[in-house]
Amino acid sequence: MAALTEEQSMLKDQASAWATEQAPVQKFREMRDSGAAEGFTPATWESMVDMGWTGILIPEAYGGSDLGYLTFGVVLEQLGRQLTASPLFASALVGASAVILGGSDGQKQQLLPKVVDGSEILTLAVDDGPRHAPAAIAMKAERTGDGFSLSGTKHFVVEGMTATTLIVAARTGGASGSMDGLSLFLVPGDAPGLSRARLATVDSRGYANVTFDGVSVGADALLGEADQGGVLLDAVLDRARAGLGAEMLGTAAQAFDMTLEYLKTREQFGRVIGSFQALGHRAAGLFTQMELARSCAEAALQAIDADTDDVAQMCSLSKARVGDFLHEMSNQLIQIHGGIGMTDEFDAGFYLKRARVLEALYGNQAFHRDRYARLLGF
Amino acid sequence: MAALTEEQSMLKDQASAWATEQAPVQKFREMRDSGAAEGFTPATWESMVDMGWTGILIPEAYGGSDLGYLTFGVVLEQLGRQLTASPLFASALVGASAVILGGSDGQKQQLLPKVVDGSEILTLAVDDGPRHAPAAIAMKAERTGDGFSLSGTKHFVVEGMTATTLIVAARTGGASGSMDGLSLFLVPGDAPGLSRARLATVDSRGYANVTFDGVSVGADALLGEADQGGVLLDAVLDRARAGLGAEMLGTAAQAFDMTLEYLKTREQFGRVIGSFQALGHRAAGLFTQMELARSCAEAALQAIDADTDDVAQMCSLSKARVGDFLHEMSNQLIQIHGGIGMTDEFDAGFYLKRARVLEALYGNQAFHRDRYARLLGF
Amino acid sequence: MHMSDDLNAFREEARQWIGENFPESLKGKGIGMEESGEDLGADLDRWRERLAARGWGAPTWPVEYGGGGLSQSQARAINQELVAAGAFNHIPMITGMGITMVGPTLLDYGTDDQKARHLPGIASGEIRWCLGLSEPNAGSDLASLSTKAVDAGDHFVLNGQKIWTSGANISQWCGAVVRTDPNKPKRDGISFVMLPMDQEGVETRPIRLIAGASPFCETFFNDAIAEKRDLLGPLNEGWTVVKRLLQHERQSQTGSGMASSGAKPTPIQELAKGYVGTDADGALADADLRTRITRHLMDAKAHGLTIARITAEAKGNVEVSAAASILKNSATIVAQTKAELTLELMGAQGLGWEGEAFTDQELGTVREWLGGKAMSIYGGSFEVQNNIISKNILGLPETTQKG
Amino acid sequence: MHMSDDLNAFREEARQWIGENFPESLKGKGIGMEESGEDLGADLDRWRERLAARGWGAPTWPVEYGGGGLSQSQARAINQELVAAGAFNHIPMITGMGITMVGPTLLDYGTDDQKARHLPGIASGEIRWCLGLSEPNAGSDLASLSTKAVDAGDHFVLNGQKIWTSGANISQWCGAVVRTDPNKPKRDGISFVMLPMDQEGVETRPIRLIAGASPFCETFFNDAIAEKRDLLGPLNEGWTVVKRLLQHERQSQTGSGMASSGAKPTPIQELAKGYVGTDADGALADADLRTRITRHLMDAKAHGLTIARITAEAKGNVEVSAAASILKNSATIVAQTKAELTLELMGAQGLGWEGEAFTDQELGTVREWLGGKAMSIYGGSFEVQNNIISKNILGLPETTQKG
Repeated sequence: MAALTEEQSMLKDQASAWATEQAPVQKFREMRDSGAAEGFTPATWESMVDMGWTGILIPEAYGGSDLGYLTFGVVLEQLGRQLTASPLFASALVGASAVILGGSDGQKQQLLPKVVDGSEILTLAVDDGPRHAPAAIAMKAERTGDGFSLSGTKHFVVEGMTATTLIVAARTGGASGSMDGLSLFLVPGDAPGLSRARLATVDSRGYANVTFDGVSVGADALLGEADQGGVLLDAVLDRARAGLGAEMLGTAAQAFDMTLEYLKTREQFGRVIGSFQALGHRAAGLFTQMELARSCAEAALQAIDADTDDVAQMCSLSKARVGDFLHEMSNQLIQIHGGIGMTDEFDAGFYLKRARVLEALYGNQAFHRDRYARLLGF
Repeated sequence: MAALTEEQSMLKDQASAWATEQAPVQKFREMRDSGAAEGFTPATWESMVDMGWTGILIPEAYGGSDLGYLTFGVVLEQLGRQLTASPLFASALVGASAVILGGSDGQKQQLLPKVVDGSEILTLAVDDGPRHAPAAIAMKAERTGDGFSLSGTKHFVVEGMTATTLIVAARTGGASGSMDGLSLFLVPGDAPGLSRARLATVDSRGYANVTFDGVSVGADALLGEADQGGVLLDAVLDRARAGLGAEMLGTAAQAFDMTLEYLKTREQFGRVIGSFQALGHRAAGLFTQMELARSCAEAALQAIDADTDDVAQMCSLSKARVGDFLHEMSNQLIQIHGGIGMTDEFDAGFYLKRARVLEALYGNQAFHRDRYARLLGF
Repeated sequence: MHMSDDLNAFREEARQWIGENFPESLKGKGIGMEESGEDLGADLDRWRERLAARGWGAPTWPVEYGGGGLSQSQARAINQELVAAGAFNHIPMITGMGITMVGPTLLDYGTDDQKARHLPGIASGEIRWCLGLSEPNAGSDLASLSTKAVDAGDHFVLNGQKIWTSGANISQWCGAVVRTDPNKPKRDGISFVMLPMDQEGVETRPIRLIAGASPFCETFFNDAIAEKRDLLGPLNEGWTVVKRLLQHERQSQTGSGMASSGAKPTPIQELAKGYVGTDADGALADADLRTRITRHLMDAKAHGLTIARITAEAKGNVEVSAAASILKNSATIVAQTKAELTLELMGAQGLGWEGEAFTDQELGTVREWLGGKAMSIYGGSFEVQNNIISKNILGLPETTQKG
Repeated sequence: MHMSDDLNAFREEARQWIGENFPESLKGKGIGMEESGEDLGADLDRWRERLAARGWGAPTWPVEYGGGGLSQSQARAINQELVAAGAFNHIPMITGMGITMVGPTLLDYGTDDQKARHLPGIASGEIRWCLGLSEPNAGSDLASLSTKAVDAGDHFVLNGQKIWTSGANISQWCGAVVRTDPNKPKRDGISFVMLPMDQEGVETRPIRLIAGASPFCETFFNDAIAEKRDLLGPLNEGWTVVKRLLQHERQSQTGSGMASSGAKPTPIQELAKGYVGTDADGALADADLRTRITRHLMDAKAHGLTIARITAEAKGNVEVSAAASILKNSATIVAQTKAELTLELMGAQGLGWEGEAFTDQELGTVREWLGGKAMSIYGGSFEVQNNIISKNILGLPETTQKG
């Protein structure tokens, strides 16, 4: 870990202890087996709210603790280790970031305290299709007399089944292919014309395709300025990606720890398998990758907190680099565990399945390599 | 090896014995140390001519044995093993292919017997710049009253210092970026206005940048039809690439054999180093790659011989896939030999240096991956 | 030339027979089609009977045991013609390990009595076999198994647990490797016995895998009985039989196997164009993905060419080849990479588990991706194959044993 | 906060001093500039003297031994200010192994007498040191060395051969690991001695490498003499000294070292644009290469961030860190990949050995590419570092020893 403040260290210990004891992967298994459409356990989510994690990013004026993104990342990493499912990421990081960065004081006043107390679950509805491509958004928000009318379908909306307010990216100008002409709208989850179709995904969490069939919103639903939403969307997405980087790191680190433990205990041919050099070197290589990935994950969060001018680069670096490590680590988790790793009874499959979803969310490794190169001007 | 004919097997044994005894890597070292500008040992080249290898592709009517590309590849593989340097590839494969595929009977009659007897050394002069990009050729051949006038510089011409006739690709129409509008010309090495600048390369062979300063040639210098040279050029290049695939395979296979031998004899920590599982598995992986690469190399040569409709695909497959293996194998040759591999006294460096030149010639792996994808329509 | 003419004639004959006998309703289908909801059972069974009658369920086996008595080249020709006609030979699939592993090993080591009793039922597709090899504490290290078989006169009494017995719950017979002399070192004292599954002492429990329901089972022997006449190979020399079985297994996993499905999958590059789109030049819009798909297609092509080359070099006789370990690892990489790339190109549509929001192809991709992770584990893991290549092909010292 | 204010004040002071003392003629130059043909010798020497007088050749060493008596943070601040000013500290380079390895190990294990006699000459950049560690038959397995040192009263007599003694032909002193008790097992019976190179019993022979002339030598000891007062650490316990030396070596190869050059290289993506060109969107025309350059740049950035993170976590105290093996391997991959990519993007221009047809940058790229292959071999090979990570960091069993 980065050199943490005392507060961050305490929160890390708290999150680690809580996740391990109160929301371990076994809880996730039970939730999955129950087939819960929301994709998380309500009691788990309530505990998080009680611990104040929903307010980590939110200014004190709106009831939060304003501790910043690195602190949020410290918590997400621990949750990632146990695959703890909740709307914390979608609502208190992604949604809250959008409101904090783009909202009017009225919008903040209206939403942020409710994010903190858990009575609002925010989420971002961004992509028109199955692949992440914000510039490709074609969904229109037509101007009406007193506001806008939204029509189209947003794909793979995180916590799409439970969100109470959706932050929807739609086009008020410009053409598909450009980040210009986009606007963000706050749309209540119960708005007439809005419908949700649950996606039963490989990671058993709560996603939906959300269809807007002429959903009317007032002018006050606009988050930030009309046509200028592209910059805001980019900033929100980068915060989301940095958060995912932290969660992915936790998930991969746990996979590494499980694998290392297995290497030390499983015997074959009369020796623990970790004494086979090919496996020992593979573990050494994975550990090296983990150390490098951790640096990227933390640097992205720190860049946001310090508001440096390379936030976009660092967030793409984190998403791509941690994503690569998680990809490889989740495969090795299965491979090194052998047959037992293939069984549903063992937890390895959960990590593998979650890994691919995390990789794809808000841009996979290829997306972020391309973006990183563009940001560097080549 | 593919299931060879008896003739091919004999030629393979002959080439292997000759290269190992008469033209081993030690001969190449002596040539390098002498700083010979031509980049090969004349006596070595004469032996090859005497053995008839210059005629392998050439129809019997012009004094050759017309044995085909797989047979030529069998020889090139053995030469690649010993890094035997000669104009065999440039003249008797690349140049001869151009004349056989595109030449009039007169041109064949004039050149091919001399290719066989070694009195002509042909070569192809294709690229205007340091990176292989035939479609990007901009060099002009202006029509004059009775022929053409060529101006421009061709880069990295193989055997450019010794070639007696150059087959030059130049633009008689179309625009840079297209294979349309290209023409091929037979230009005598001593044509007024033609000058050669020797390139002292890392592999110590004979390359030159060749400059054409208003070089005049007659209409009979045109190889094939004017403006239609792109198709011919592509076909010639593919034959060159398939030949390089065979040579690269030999070079890499020798590097593998040297490495395997070292793994079996070098001791560290009281054991032969091949007993360390990490190295044993690396060798297993390299061997697997070698088997796959061999299949590609041979399939490309066979496709040319059988004149199938996937010659272009197979040649790009060979160049890319064998290139990847050679790249990795040449690095592992050094790495596994450790310090001794870094010394000039040991031969490993020659293989590494030659590897990168072979990889770059007539399109590196990236070029051929891109081409393969285009050929498959995506 | 002569050989080849004969083969062409045979090929023509095969094409004609397939055209006349393969039920139109099954065209382009394959194994797994039971799930499609269509009831093709009667046609499937009719096709099985015709294949069996012709001896083409196991074309290279002797005619007297229900095979076709054909050469490897002829068997390949049949396969190619099946594929070309959108047809398939499903007998290898429905007999479990019967055609691919048990039969060839019986042909190598079985007594005449054993061959006569067991082979015809396999060749006709009527008797399904499973294999009891792995045990919970003996994964890659098969020789450390602990299931015991005690001599009880004309039969053995088996006690112990097997795992990864594929299809144990639907098989009629099982080939099991057991310890018959606990006092001998690991690889000695092992025997190979065959026993019917329908008896009191055998219990099976299906294993749920990460891809969902699976054919694999845990199999428990509680005083299970194997007749002595069903001991394959000499007593306490079962390791030889097991090694041969594993060679046949590797061979069956090299990607050079029989045509088990008539379905033609969409090439991955076409799938990618559909999901990802193309740029003005017709190149895949995601250049990073395009390069990786190209590398994969080159790997796949190289793999196919290698099978063809090794077959040509061996002049058709590649039943048990030293190259099997290479091909098994190569086949694994090709298949696993293809699954990962397909998942990636589908984006969110490649992350579905079930439900209407995803197409059958999308859901199938996910299950195949997950199930395919086993390819580098079973039948000798990727690492075990590398050990074999390193030791048996390259002649490097053993690295798994101590010292 | 307080610390940081102090550091900022120090940084300001350093910036000013560099501005006043660094010769303008050397700006943007670095080690290797001797080859550029300019004669900068006098200015170089003046700059060395000024650095030495200030104690900044070895900023963290005690003042009494010619160092600056500064903290690691201050030393890093100096480095950063040197880089910012296009300046450099060349004393570590011109003392061979003096600053990076011999000095720190002397500080750890030397007697007061040894420190007083040896350290000041290193800190001032006047005495160059080489190290005699490797032997022809003991590469990664250093402990199997066979150079002997026999007790002869007040001195030892050395016989044997060392290899890879960098700069042996131009060094004044050598630190050598030798066998002082041949009857003890490998790692026991080894001692570390220091000896002057200018004596009859020492002969050096430069080694030509694949990249051409090199600083490395073979060094032969024929009755060479080392004084007993120059035995570093206890007799027969030299292995401890060697281990520490190797730790310092790894540390010096992590990419977190001192500013040895003021030259700022062109970023690889800019170089690539120049050679390869761009498409209409400004993206590199070779998409395949572009992806690989991007991966490399991400690796390089991740490596740099890791050095910064580990430094921050250790609160400045990272002189000998457990992470050194990780960073050494990571630095190696970054540097070797960069060289391969640069070669590739240059096309034929990246294949030159010498001559007018190639620019200095092109020829330099080739030599660096070749020379850089040693990074994964020396100072503990890539494989040895993985052994260390596996055993010392991850706690997995030893894999290099038998059994």
